[in-house]
Amino acid sequence: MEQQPEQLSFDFYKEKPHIARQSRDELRLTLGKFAGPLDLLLYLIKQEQANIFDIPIARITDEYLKYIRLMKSFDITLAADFLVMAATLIEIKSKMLLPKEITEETEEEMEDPREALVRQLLEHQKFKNASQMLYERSTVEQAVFGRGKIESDENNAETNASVFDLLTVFQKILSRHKEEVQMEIEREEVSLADMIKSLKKQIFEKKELSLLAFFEEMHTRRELVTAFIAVLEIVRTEGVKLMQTATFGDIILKKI
Amino acid sequence: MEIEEKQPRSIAEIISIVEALVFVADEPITVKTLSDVLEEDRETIEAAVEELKQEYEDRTGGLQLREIAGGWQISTRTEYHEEVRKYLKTRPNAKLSLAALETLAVIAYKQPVTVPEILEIRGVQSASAIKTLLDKKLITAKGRKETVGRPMMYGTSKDFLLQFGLKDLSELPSIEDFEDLVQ
Amino acid sequence: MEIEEKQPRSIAEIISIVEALVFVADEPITVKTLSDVLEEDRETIEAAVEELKQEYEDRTGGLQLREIAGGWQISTRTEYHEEVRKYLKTRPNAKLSLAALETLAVIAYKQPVTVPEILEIRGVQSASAIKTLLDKKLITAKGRKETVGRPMMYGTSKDFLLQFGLKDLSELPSIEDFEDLVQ
Repeated sequence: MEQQPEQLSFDFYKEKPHIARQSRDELRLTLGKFAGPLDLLLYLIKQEQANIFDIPIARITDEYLKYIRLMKSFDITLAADFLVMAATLIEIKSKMLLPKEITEETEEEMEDPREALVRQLLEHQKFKNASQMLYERSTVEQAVFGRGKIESDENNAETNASVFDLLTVFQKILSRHKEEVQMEIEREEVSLADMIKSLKKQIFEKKELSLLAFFEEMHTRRELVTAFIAVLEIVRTEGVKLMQTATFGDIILKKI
Repeated sequence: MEIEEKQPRSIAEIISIVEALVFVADEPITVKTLSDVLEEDRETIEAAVEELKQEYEDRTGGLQLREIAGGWQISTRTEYHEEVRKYLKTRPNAKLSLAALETLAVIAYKQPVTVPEILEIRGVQSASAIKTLLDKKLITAKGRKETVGRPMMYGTSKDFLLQFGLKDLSELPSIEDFEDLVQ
Repeated sequence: MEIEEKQPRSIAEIISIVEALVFVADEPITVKTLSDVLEEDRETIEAAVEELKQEYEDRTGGLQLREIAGGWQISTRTEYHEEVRKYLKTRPNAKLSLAALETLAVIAYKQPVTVPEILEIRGVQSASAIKTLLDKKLITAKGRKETVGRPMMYGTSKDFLLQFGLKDLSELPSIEDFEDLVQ
């Protein structure tokens, strides 16, 4: 997928990709970062000094595939779109190779297999030029500054929200919520060994411990069960006594 | 109690008040707002703004009055950006990536436009570029297209006009103008 | 490589830069700061500031340059305080605090929703945010929930749709729209 980091700046003229031919069949990639397969195609057409309305499809397809192979050999992850374009080119190429049976009736309907691609390239080129215009405008605009804060400005942390902010904020709340649930699950996974350890520590520190208070520290049913087993275990193995002062009263764990 | 009769304002006074209001406004202030606050008709305000603009131009001081994003704003002149930047210690804003700029160009000219339509023109998936543009508030959602799947449509925002120094969308050069440049 | 020799600035240019800097500064800007940024000596800056001040006085526009708290500042003339105040008051305050925005998001996506349910989702008491949203008419009461205590349910209002540029609630971006972008 398209995962380009935001660049701090770029120069439209410098950013042009360049494949240098080192020897007869070795290409060298000096700089190549295309915004998409259409960019690469436009570049290749220019490189071949071909007419955009009469693209030498076989040659351009070969060059295109060469470039893709090159990118692969450089371990550049190729966006799926580059491969889709490769398939399109190969399809056009094979259509062009088909012997043409020109008859009076079909001639008019025969569409050049390159036509859709050419249309797309021209359209794309227009927007590329438009984006350069935007780039230039924003450069000028960045040299202009508004006034500083004045006393009447409220400078509390307020946001001017759009619908998408609403969604983003909502998702943040939901994920915050999920994290909380996550924490509970983590707490559930206290092992029996850990529980015994913590129980022992408490009894040895305080000499005696209210069973009710201990159980109240548990957050989930599973923890409670673990705690209960821990109590049984500690009474069995350690010198700890269970004492109850009144019927249904609190039970005290006491170190003997 | 005395009831004070309001004297009609002189044009010089109106210009001065317009200047004061443009100055205090956080955002470009519209002729309509000015007209509402001053209780003067649109034409009077428009004439006052134009004269004020001329005055700023004739002074060639450090400031300019300009029309942007549908309103009027006072800002520094581009000539002095170096010194202003030095004082504010700001670097030029992080610029948009090529992919984001291209996507923005498509959205600016084809709005309202859906993600599949952008893909069609760019020939490349534009999801992350769209996300960047949304984060930077350069584009906003513009409702859904009444077609299969009701995809979200996108258009440019007011911040887009501000950041690219446009009065309004009609100030964008026509996309056909870029055709001559092909080849 | 060519080394560009800096031309000494004309006094008019210095005055313009001083004006631009005073304008962008958040606080009254001192002669020292101006002198540091421009790399001109104190006397030159002082003369420039004085001339600029005189210029502002002669213009009798909506603004004045004044010395305050040891620095220089551009502000509106006191004569126009009435209009300025009137404008600042009428300014639509479309801004929401983050707490209000969060609460609004919950209400928009979960409506109709009760206060305990909002608390459950946000994990924070939202009473004052709900009050703000009601005051701004972004949400309205939508009857009571037939459950213990019959708590009031809230939903978004028509003003909400207007303010966020939505035709109806189905135009709210869905989680899926967003996921498409994040991928």
